[in-house]
Amino acid sequence: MNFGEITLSHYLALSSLLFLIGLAGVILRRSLLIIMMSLELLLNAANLALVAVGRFQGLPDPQVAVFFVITVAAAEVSLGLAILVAIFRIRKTTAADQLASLRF
Amino acid sequence: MAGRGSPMILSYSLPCLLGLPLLGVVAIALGAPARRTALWVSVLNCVPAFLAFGVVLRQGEILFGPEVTSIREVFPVQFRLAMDGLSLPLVLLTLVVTLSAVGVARAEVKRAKEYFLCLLLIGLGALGAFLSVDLFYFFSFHEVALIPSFLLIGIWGQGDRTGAAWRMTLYLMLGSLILLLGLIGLVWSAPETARTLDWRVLSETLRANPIRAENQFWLAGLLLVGFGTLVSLVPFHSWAPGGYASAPAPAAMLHAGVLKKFGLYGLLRLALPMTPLGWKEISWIIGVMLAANILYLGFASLAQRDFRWLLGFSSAMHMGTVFLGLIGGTVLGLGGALVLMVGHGFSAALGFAVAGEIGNRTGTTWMQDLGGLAQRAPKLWFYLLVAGMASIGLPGMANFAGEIMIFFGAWSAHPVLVGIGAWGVVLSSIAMLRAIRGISTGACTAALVTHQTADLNGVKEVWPFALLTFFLFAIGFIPNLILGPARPVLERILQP
Amino acid sequence: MSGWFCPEVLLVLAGVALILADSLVADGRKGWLPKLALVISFALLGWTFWGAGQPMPTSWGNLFVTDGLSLVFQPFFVLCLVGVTFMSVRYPMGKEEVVRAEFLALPFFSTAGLCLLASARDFLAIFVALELVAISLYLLAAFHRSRAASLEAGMKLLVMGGLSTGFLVMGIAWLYAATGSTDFSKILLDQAGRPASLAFLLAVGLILTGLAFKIAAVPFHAWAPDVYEGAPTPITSFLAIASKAAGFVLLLRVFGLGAFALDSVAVVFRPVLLTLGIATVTLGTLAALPQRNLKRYLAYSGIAHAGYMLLAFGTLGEAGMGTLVGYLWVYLLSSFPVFIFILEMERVHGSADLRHLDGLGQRDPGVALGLALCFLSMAGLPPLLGFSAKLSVFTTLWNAGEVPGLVVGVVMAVVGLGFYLMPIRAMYWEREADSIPAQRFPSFLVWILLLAGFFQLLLGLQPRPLVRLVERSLAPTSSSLFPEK
Amino acid sequence: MLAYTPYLILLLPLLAAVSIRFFLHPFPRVSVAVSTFACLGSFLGSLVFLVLGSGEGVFAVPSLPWIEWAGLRANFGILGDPLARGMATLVSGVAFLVHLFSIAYLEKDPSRSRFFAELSLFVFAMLGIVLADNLVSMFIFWELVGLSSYLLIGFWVEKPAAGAAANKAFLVNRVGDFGFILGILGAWALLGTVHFADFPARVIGVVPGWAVTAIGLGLFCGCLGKSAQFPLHVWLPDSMEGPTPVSSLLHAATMVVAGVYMLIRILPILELSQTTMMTIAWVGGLMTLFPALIACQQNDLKRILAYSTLSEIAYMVMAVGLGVPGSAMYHLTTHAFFKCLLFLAAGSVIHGCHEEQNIWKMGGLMKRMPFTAFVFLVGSLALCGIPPISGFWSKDAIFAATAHYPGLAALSMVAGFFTSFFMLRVILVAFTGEPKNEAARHAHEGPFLMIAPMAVLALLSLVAGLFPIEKFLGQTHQGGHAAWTLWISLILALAGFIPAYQLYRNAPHDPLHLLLLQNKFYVDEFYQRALVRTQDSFAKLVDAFEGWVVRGFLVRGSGVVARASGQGLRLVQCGQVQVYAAVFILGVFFLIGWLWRGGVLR
Repeated sequence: MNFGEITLSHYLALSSLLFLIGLAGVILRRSLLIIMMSLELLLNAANLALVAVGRFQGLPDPQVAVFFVITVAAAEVSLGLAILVAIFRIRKTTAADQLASLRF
Repeated sequence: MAGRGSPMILSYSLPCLLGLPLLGVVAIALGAPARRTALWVSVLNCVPAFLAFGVVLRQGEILFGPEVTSIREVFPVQFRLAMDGLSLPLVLLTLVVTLSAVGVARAEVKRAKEYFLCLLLIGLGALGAFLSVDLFYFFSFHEVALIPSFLLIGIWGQGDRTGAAWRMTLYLMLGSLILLLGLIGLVWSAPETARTLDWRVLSETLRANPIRAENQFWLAGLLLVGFGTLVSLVPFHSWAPGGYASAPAPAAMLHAGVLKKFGLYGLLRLALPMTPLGWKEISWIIGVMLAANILYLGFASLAQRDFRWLLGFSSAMHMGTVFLGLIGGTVLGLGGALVLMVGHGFSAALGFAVAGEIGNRTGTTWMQDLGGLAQRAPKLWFYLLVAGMASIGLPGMANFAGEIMIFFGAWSAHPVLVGIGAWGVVLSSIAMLRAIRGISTGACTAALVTHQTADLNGVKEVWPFALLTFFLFAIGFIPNLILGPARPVLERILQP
Repeated sequence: MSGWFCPEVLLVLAGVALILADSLVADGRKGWLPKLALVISFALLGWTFWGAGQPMPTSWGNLFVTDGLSLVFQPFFVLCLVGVTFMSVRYPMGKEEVVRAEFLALPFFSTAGLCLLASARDFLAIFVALELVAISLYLLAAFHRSRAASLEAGMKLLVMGGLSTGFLVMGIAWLYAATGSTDFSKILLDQAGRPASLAFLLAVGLILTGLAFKIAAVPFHAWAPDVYEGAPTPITSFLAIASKAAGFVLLLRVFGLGAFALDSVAVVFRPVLLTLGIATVTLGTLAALPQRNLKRYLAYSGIAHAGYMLLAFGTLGEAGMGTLVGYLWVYLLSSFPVFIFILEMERVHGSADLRHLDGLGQRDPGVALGLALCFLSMAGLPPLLGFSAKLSVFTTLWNAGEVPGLVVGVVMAVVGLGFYLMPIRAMYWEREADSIPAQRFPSFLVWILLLAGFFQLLLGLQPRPLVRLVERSLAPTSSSLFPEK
Repeated sequence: MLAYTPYLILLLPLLAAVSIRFFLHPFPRVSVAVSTFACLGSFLGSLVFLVLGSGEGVFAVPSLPWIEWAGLRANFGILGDPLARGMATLVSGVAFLVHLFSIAYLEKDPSRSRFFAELSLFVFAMLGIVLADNLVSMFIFWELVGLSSYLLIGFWVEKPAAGAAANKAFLVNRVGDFGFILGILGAWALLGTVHFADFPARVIGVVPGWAVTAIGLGLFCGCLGKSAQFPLHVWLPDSMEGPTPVSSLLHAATMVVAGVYMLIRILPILELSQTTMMTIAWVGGLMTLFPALIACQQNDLKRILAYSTLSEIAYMVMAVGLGVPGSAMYHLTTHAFFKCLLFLAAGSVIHGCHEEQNIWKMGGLMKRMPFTAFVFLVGSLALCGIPPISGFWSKDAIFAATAHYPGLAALSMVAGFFTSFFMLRVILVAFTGEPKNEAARHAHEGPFLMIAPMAVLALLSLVAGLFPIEKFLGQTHQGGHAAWTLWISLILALAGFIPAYQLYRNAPHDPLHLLLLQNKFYVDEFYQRALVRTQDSFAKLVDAFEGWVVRGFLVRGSGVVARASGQGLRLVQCGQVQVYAAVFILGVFFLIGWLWRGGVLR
């Protein structure tokens, strides 16, 4: 078990994997809640990449950037939940495919 | 140095030419009595026109507006107007046709306000296009007429007006955009230090250092397609007959009579002098196209049963002959083309005016439903004869003078095409004579019998027709009215 | 942004002030709040126009720069803010009246974000500013809580926005990986002269995605029509104009002037941008043909406009950038009045359906005329303002020798005229509509629209002021029609 | 200024026409007077012109500018050579007589002021052709003559047949002019001028012989149309639908011979190619016989005369072809007199019998209209070429020229035989025997104004031959008399009377039934089927193509395609946010793929 083997590219690959999972979630899951979680996953994948890059290149900035991202993500999701609640009040559902009154 | 030494004050007659119709438009929009205002504006507009004509006849051209300032100027659009021997006849044509179109239009038409507003706008656009020196305005003014004609056909038209309006508008838009590309190309093929939108300067520049031959080919092609669409050159013609057929008479008069000439004017102004080699290179293509214009449209016009459609086809067909003059490569041919342009303007306008009157009185222009015009409405019949005879190139009227000059001018270069052109005269006479016979002889249309005033009623209805007729004959007998001032310009066009 | 009195700071302060005022004043007497907001926004507009600071290379720790571009676009955004504030005052919110203060204040924050974007020179700054804009827009889009459509719009905007944010951040991460910095000048220094690494290209691509979402370029456009239709009209206009413009300004900064102004990038991305442009123009124009809802219709027309701007910018020359800047102003001037009209139409007819235009030409000639002029200007019909924009797009493409772009542009301009004529036809051709509304349009609408139409005509006949603006924005580069090569 | 006076000859009728059309037409009597006096004026004018000019060869008149541009000099000028002067006198004189006749003939017609306006227009145009000094202005008046003929044939607008005939006449002439104008262009290219005065001119450079021939034939096409020679002869018989004075002036005396006049004008060009001359001669030769045959089986008085006109003109054409323009002009003059006389007489017959034109419904007119019968007889004898009446001399001059061309001689002389045959037929059937219907029974002579012109013309026809008219025409008829042609032609002409007398004396109806002749050799039917129908069906085809393929499929089709694709793209907008996301992500992957390619290619 040797950490030296694990290089930046491993981390980037992992984050890409997470990112893909997030994308899949966004497309495939029916509940808006899960979709929002997947969105978070996207951001976290990016965070992972940032941290890894910062760590391996010895830069402080990326680590800082992560905090920005986390904050934004928090704001975003809280807003999303608020809207979701409002929607649930009217529609009595959180299914994404029910949310299609605006089209064509 | 506005106006080349002509008194400054005179050079202001050009903006007046545009300002008066604009004033009229505003006045009508603000609720002035539509027809009377339009009429007065069109009449008054002759005053600055004649001032300008005077200057042109005396010293060859009249200018308004600043000379091109520094050529490196950013986006150097300059509001400059000029009139020379070439634009003079077309301005005259525009004024006269606008006047008579307004005269033919009825005051009691529905939504008279918008109606006359659109008419004035079309006239204004044409005038501006013929007067502008700056390519930007040259192009823009022509487009001004686009929407008014869309509305005129759409609101006051007859038959398949919706389809016709859409077809015509979009078709013309496409043509203009292709033309626009051609213009961009022209401007950009000038050496960078001498780049300008002023076609007078530009043509001299391109004379001094010509465009590379292969570029000339493409540019001439673009200009041909662009202008050709506006002139309804086959195969870019299909908007014309239907559009004219369904347009209300005054609109058809203005469109077929005046606007169509813009394309030819542009070719004379830009394509011939700026891309001479390219023009020569594509002249065989033009030859094919104009032959198609004459024969194809000629035969199509034989099969028409609605007089309006017939007029539409024949007016599109005669453009072929004009193009013959343009590719003849002689000053004679160009002069003929100019005379025919003007003559056709008057005759087409007269034809559509007559058709409009017939439609008003009988409610139809289908030839087998019509008849007996000569008995019941001799005056109208007379003008029908004049229009018909003019359009089939009867001597004494302008069209003939133009055609004969074109034939002589193009004979040495394209004898076969001249033959086709001469045969086109026969074709159009077959169609037109049939129409005249069908309309004027035989049993009387019921509507004509019942209609209380079957014939044109007094001077107040006759004068627009008389006006057009007068100019047809005047130019037919004294073509030098046009050719005299135009000669130096046309000669300059062909100089290398 | 320069100093403490730069528009951004003032905007944020104004927003905060509004919210405080709202919370301090008793519910009964809030009638003057909207007026206050309006006054403030006008004051800011004046400030950005005349009092605006001088260009300065860097400020706030190299995060921002104040140059021609930002000085030209701060007024742009604040102008949008004025419009939006004005519209939100008139927007019929129903029972949410009480919380109107946020509805007034949030645009201020959003505008602050836009102004920051206009002058950002570091991707972190961009990210933060972008989110500042985006999040307040999510909220505003969903603001009309009693209307399901508004909520749906907000949700769709949020999901798609989140998605694009994800890509943007991922791009920034890869940028770090590739260059080790997010500062424009550092990136330039780092990448200058050497071939772009695959990671770098990937980063650029991902960041481009984020921006393409903002400008609603195909295929990242799908959210636009729905959100435009659902969101409250003032917000629709803000989305359609301000945030789209912000996206383009970023594009200009990043690809034109800043970080990615590299040949190695241009080689790869010129065709990408042009392809995006072609796709966007085509889809925007064609899909607009069958639309019957005016807001949706404008969404597609906005997509088409974005396509033209992309085509011009895609040539990645100075001409392209100049054209882009000019086009954005034209777009603002020609489409904002229409949005104002839509708002009033919703007030009078209760919906933005195209058929409410029937017979407007006789009912309300002034309004119809101004509207017609705006539409024709959007169609790029001379001598109106829009023509100059289209003209310089075509000129740019011609000089860049982009034949496919040129052909598509011309053809779609023709089809475009077709669909811009539809409302005109409705206003003038069609018979008087069966249901003549009890309410009439307020008189100021006539003046606004006539003024707008008059502007289309005036600037169309002499576009030089606009050209000066372009010059200032790209100084020292020259304008669009005759750039030095 | 004085030098311009000859233009008065030209302008008086024009002024009359214009003033009537625009001002005087509400007052018929005034219009009639104006028109008649205008014609008289130009007649006197041309007399003066004739006498003054007779001194020097060519009477120089300055020309009015029309087009003088870049190598083309086409102005209105007057070529005052003896030929023109004589012809002008002839035309205006005959025209004046016909004016007088028509005053009486159209007394009751409400729209007779229009008639006289058109008549004056014709006189103007015809004099223009005669006096023109170059081909282009001749062509102009040529067309104007066509127009006035069109208007006059169609004068009775309520008669459909008239309209049809008018159209036919105009169109056939148009076809002829198609060749004519090309010929003019060719001549211009060939000689560098269109002025008759310069015509004995050298050919510019070397041109292939066929070109010269082609030009000659092209010009000849004009003659074919205007003078109604084969194959363009079909319009003349139909043109009899017009009022009889018109037939006598336009379609007998003056207009139809304009073709011959033109040929004489351009003789120098024609003579450049022997082929052309021979073609002309043979066309003429055949055309002498062909209509003469047809005339033998026609029953309409005016049509019979029309066919005889065709054949007489053919004699002149043949003469020109044989290079004896003098004889042609000679015959033209005499023919003008006696054929105009015949038509006026026919007119008075028709007038007397209440618009009855079928000779089989007349009969016995000798007693009721003795004067008319007498002048008709005179005219007929002149037509048949019986000495010592004018026709004999002029025809004889032409026969003499055929001496060296037995074929032509045979044709023309046999034609003479048939001419005598059908003329006697007419006289026997129409004037002798019993009246065959009420109209004929109550026939009566016309008023003085109808008698007088006939008297004058009869006198001229009688004596014209005794004066050497060709002197006035400035031509001397070449080729001395060959005795045998004289005798043979005379014998044949006389022989023609015998069978006619045998067959038609007191014949109640026509004993002969030759369908081929009754149907004029089916030429009209052929044209109708072969040309008109094919042309119309082709036109319909073209129109259908235009309507369905071009306007329908291409133009409207593109619109439909745009709308349909719009609808299609719309369906992507299904409202499902996740679909949007999917599109978004696909887009990204596409982009990345592209970058990958770009990256790798780099």
